[in-house]
Amino acid sequence: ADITIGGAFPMSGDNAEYGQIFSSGANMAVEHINADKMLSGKLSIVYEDSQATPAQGVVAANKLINVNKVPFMLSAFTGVSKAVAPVGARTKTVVVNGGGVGPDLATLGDYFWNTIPLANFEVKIIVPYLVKEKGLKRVALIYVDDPLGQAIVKELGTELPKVGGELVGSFSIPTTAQQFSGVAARVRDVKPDVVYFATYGNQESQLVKQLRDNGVSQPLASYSAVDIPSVQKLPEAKGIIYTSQQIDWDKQDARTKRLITDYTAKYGKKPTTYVVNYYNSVLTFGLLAAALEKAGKPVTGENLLAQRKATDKFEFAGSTVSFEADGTVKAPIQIMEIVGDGTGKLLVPGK
Amino acid sequence: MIAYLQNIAVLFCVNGILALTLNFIMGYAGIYSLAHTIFFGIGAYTAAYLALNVTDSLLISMLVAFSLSALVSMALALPALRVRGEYFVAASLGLQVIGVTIFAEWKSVTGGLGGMIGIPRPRLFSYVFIDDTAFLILSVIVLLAVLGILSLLVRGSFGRSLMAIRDSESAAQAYGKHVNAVKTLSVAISSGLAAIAGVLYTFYMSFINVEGFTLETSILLMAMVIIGGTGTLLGPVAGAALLMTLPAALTYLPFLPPGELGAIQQIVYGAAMVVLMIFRPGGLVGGRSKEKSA
Amino acid sequence: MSTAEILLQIKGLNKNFGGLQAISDVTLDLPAGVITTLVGPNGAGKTTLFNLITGHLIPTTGTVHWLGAQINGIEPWKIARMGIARTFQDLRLFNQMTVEENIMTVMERGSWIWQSGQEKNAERIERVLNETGLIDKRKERAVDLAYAERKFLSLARIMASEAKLWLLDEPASGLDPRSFEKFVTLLRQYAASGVTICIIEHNLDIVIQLSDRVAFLDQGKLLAQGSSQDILKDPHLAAIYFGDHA
Amino acid sequence: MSNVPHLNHARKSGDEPFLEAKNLRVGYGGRPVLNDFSVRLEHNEVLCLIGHNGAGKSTLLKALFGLIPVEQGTLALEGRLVAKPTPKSMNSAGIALVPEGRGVFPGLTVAEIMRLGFWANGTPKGEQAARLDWVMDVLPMIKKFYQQRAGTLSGGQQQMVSLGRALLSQPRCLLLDEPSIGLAPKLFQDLLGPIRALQKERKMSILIVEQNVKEALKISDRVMVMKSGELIKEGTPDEFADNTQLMELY
Amino acid sequence: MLIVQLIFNGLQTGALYALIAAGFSLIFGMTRIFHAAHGATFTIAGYAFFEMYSVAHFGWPIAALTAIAAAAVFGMLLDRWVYAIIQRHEGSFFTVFAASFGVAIVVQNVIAMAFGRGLVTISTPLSKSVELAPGLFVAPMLAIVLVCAVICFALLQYLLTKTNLGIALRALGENPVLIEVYGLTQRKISQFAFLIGSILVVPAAILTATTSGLNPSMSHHVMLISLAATIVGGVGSLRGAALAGMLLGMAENLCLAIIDPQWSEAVTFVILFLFILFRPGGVYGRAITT
Ligand SMILES: Nc1ncnc2c1ncn2[C@@H]1O[C@H](COP(=O)(O)OP(=O)(O)OP(=O)(O)O)[C@@H](O)[C@H]1O
Ligand SMILES: Nc1ncnc2c1ncn2[C@@H]1O[C@H](COP(=O)(O)OP(=O)(O)OP(=O)(O)O)[C@@H](O)[C@H]1O
Ligand SMILES: [Mg+2]
Ligand SMILES: [Mg+2]
Repeated sequence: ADITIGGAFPMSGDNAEYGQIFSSGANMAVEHINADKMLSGKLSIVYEDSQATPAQGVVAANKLINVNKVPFMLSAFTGVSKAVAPVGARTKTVVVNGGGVGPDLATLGDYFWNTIPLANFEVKIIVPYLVKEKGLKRVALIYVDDPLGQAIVKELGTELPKVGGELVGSFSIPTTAQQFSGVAARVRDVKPDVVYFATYGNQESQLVKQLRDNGVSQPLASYSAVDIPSVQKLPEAKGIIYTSQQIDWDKQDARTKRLITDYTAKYGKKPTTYVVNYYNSVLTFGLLAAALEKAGKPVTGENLLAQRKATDKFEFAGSTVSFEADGTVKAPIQIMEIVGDGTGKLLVPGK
Repeated sequence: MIAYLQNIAVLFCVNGILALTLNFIMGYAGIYSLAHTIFFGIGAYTAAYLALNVTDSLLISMLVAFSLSALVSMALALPALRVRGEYFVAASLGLQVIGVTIFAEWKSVTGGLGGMIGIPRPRLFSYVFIDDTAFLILSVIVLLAVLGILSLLVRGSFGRSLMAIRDSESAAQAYGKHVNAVKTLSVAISSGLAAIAGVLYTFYMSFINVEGFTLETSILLMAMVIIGGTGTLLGPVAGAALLMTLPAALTYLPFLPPGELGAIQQIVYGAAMVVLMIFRPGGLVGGRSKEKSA
Repeated sequence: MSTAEILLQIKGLNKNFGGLQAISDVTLDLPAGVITTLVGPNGAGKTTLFNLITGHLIPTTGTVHWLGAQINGIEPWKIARMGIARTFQDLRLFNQMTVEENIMTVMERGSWIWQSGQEKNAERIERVLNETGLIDKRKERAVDLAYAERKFLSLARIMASEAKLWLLDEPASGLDPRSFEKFVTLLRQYAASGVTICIIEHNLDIVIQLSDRVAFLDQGKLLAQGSSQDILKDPHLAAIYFGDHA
Repeated sequence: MSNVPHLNHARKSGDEPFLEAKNLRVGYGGRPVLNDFSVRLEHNEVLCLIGHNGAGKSTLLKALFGLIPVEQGTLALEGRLVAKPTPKSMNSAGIALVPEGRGVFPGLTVAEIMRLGFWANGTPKGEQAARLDWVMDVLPMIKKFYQQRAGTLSGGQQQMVSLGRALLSQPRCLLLDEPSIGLAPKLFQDLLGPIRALQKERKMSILIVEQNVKEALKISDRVMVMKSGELIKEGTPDEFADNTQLMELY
Repeated sequence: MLIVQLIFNGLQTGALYALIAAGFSLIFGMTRIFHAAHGATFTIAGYAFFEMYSVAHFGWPIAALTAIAAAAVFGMLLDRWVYAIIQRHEGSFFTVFAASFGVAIVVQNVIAMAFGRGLVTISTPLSKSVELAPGLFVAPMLAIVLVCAVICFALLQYLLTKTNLGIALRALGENPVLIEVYGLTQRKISQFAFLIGSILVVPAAILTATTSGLNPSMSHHVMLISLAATIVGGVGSLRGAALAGMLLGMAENLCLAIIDPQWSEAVTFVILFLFILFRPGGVYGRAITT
């Protein structure tokens, strides 16, 4: 029978750029699943606009679950995911996140899965690199004042001392801020060796540009959210060191190759990690649902969860992964540098 | 589908209460507040905090929320006693922004942007409103109660005093109306009842965060009242119904590209506001506005 | 006349607006049952004097006594409840309310949902509407009334208010002769029934036909008071105010 | 009922009246105030319009000046039809309106108000000084408070400024709407004198609406009485001198 | 040094805010239209400049002219086809507000669909700070912003006090009906208010595009600042709006010395709130009596 799954992404507002990227990956997976006739019926996906806000996210999730009766839905953003997770848990609907990286996302219950490694891993990887390899001991942090940002503050606070680094200042900014010259002044004031920033969306480019414009000449570092075109292409962003999930683009399996060729043909650019994550999220569903159909069980959230727990390895595009008990995947994290051509330069491959 | 309609219906009750209470000060007292969601928020946070830390009793939540909100509403009454028109709008705007900042930053109580998760359904004596239908019935009852209270107030001498003050404060004073008391009381009632809507919202959503209480919501509420018809009893409810069903209805148009759905929804929504204001400036239910002449 | 009880007593009243002395050292009594008109050139301070009496303005110095008790500094609504009511030069009707509601609301002391004496009020409304000829317009909004009707509504409000002292600010300006006639009749009738009236008016017919006593105000000072004949004949006042009318 | 025969004024044949309105219908929001109303203002005459409150006097003036749209009827200036009167076109045709209430902007100085008047009339720069002098001759008081903000002037002074502004264009026709409201009697007399003198000198046509009949009649050539949007009587000032007779009309 | 740096930052933000507020203040003061779509004019001008300059490479004068044209056309069309129609009805103040807000929503989303939701910035060495003194970084843009603000306000002051149009605009703010009695056309003057007010937003939009960048949803912030500055300065007073813009910009930056950035917007509005409570007429406004 035909099956519908859902996605609650920001389709309007400041973070709509992410929504477009996320859905391009998910759509590609739906196309491939249908082309391969992996399922007995046609798979389709409906999106609801979460506007990247928790409140809208809940409304969107309610609609997907209650009206479209989806057994499985995609989510993104730490705040949104935290708000949506209880809805999923209550209605026994699987919610999969491939974009938000707040460490809290590991603790949202059985029905909440992550196909993206969470930020605590990213921080754990980049901190030793900055302090030991680069000798950048004094770290200043600029973070957006939401669950993700708060998690990063906590994570940096514990990781830095371990390797002899120091958090010399942390500056929170509201999600709506546009003017950062004052923050830049305060950052300069604490004389850091490196500035780590944890924001997302439009704010990233704005922040980077204004830091550079306002005399912050120290190296910048960040996490995987900078892996979007608007930042990668920003002249001021050149040289930013960041972590991201490692995707083995050269993996010689058909699935990875097919994703790269088809995606490049359709969108005129190579897929990013986000694309791959959401591709894989939908793929997870395809694999699980196919297995359920074969076993003659209905495709419900409950069965999907049981089936996932029974599967120990997933052949994803770009990697082979397994889910941990808390519903997260462990994937290798690499350290990259923005060079300005739209893709990053690999500094340290993930392990 | 039923579940979805129920969902919309509950949210409609919440917005209906908010629009009604806003109209009470806007339409009858001439106090055009852009800070109404702050009181909604106070109610919501109060209920959430109580439910998570103290009690899930519906009555206690409502009582505390009402009192707290009425108390805080003095911050709104203060400028309302001193200035009118666009000055008051600006003052309430200020209050709204300040309020939201406090909601976002007082993390120990409000949970900041992350919000408050896992709020249980409320209990009335020994009955717990687990069932969505039961909750809907509760919401409708509260909506009707608020409507009843407000219509009683508006139709009686309190309403006349309010309107007199709205039309001419000095004349009302000259005929023995205690302007400050009446205004303050009306703001307190309106804010307190808005907090009741907040209680319902919290218990229904089981999640709240600051984004539910931003300026956009306040403006949306004001739009509901204006579009429905200020100074009419049922206008705000009609306005709430229209503005709530419009975006929901749009998602059913199959030819809209999903990637731009959000934007298109917003565009249609904005355009509808403009068109309504052009063709029905008195509001859907408004009878009291007419062509102005030279 | 001199034996009449003094309702309102103004002593040494001053009011400054910044540098402008709008009222300067005015001392004036309003005895019960006497119709006083307040005349004077534009900007003389007549309206300001009313505002000082009703508490809409606070005097710089000086006192106002009502039935022996000092009332300056008290809030307007309290003064109103003591029995002083006024009209405004620019009417200030409750524009979006109906004629009936306008009258009803001034009769209600408190603002409670429950009001005592509703039947008595209803009768009174009926009477006032009849007297002012607004009975057919009772359901119309005040803004929708014609000019004269608005004037009468402002009078109806004060008629319904049960006040002992009426302060009328240019109540008859712009009225046509017939409305004017009706107006004067009404005022006479109410004055006869025991209401004390103080009127600001530029229309000399009012001064001549209605008033027992005239007080002349110029540049904030009380220049003269007395019977209308005396005042009208005063050559100095004629030169600055009445022209060759008298 | 409006076709009351007009007074037979001695006038040369072909000498069209300055302003003639025929069968006007004017109203607010669908409710007609004037219905089938005709009025004629000759060259060089002062026509006094009286009538009870709400008779439609102000409405007539506004309609004649193009401030409110005429729903039906025709308007002719010296025999020529005006298709769609607007304040702008009437102003350039030499008509000026002194409105009910205070016709000044409280925040502007008298000088600025005059300048605005010049701008509206399109008076060339070179002529402005002469015109201003002329107005000052007629209303010498204005000079005293020329640089003052109009809002700080007394009611009478504001009325003078309003009149002065109207005179700036050296109009051939003045429409005055209740200039006496709120004015001290003396002030009003002071104002009427110069108006009459000026009218005589410049052979202006004046249509004045007044409640203060006694004063207004002193300067009028012809009187019209309105009731509920209709003309009920017309005559010379003498015929109306007796107040009792007037009372009957209302 | 931090304080000095923040003062300089405040100067730049303040001047930009003053420029942003000027147009709104003019329109609001003169026509009493609560032009909530003023922020939309801002984004339209900004994007017009960006498209012409950075995408179509036309050179800044032509790009600026395009921005001016776009802003002017938008403002005047709005006045003509939305506000003028609604204003025919009594009690239209808040009706206009609601409609204007609707327009702002439409514009924001149309721009997002047409030009994307990401941030667009115009890269110019002018926004690059140089170290004037140890720890004090100032960009040439500061000078440009200040000069722009001074020129704009001087021109505006001249316009309002020395020209016929300016006097008519002020008259419009006081009594729109009387304008007609004088033989002028109210609608025409109102159109000029929108023309000038909309054009006034262009320098701020261009300068913002080069300093902090543009995105479709920034119109909101623009509106809030305009309103706050207009009220704090006193409705109808451009001098007041300029001063208030400066004050708000300064406050926003200086408060960073002691508190976290997420409080700075609240600081702005605390100032606004206090002003309304204790000096409702604004810095330069006449005291209003209620
Ligand atoms: N609230 C106020 N603030 C400043 N000045 C005021 C105020 N109220 C009145 N004035 C000034 O005080 C003076 C007296 O004004 P008032 O209104 O009492 O005059 P009036 O005698 O009633 O004149 P009119 O006959 O024109 O109504 C005037 O110069 C007026 O401008
Ligand atoms: N702006 C308006 N809107 C609606 N009705 C109006 C308006 N102005 C006047 N009217 C109505 O039109 C009628 C005539 O009014 P108008 O002002 O012409 O009377 P008037 O003869 O000038 O009276 P007055 O002596 O009071 O000035 C009245 O019934 C009045 O209520
Ligand atoms: Mg007065
Ligand atoms: Mg009139």
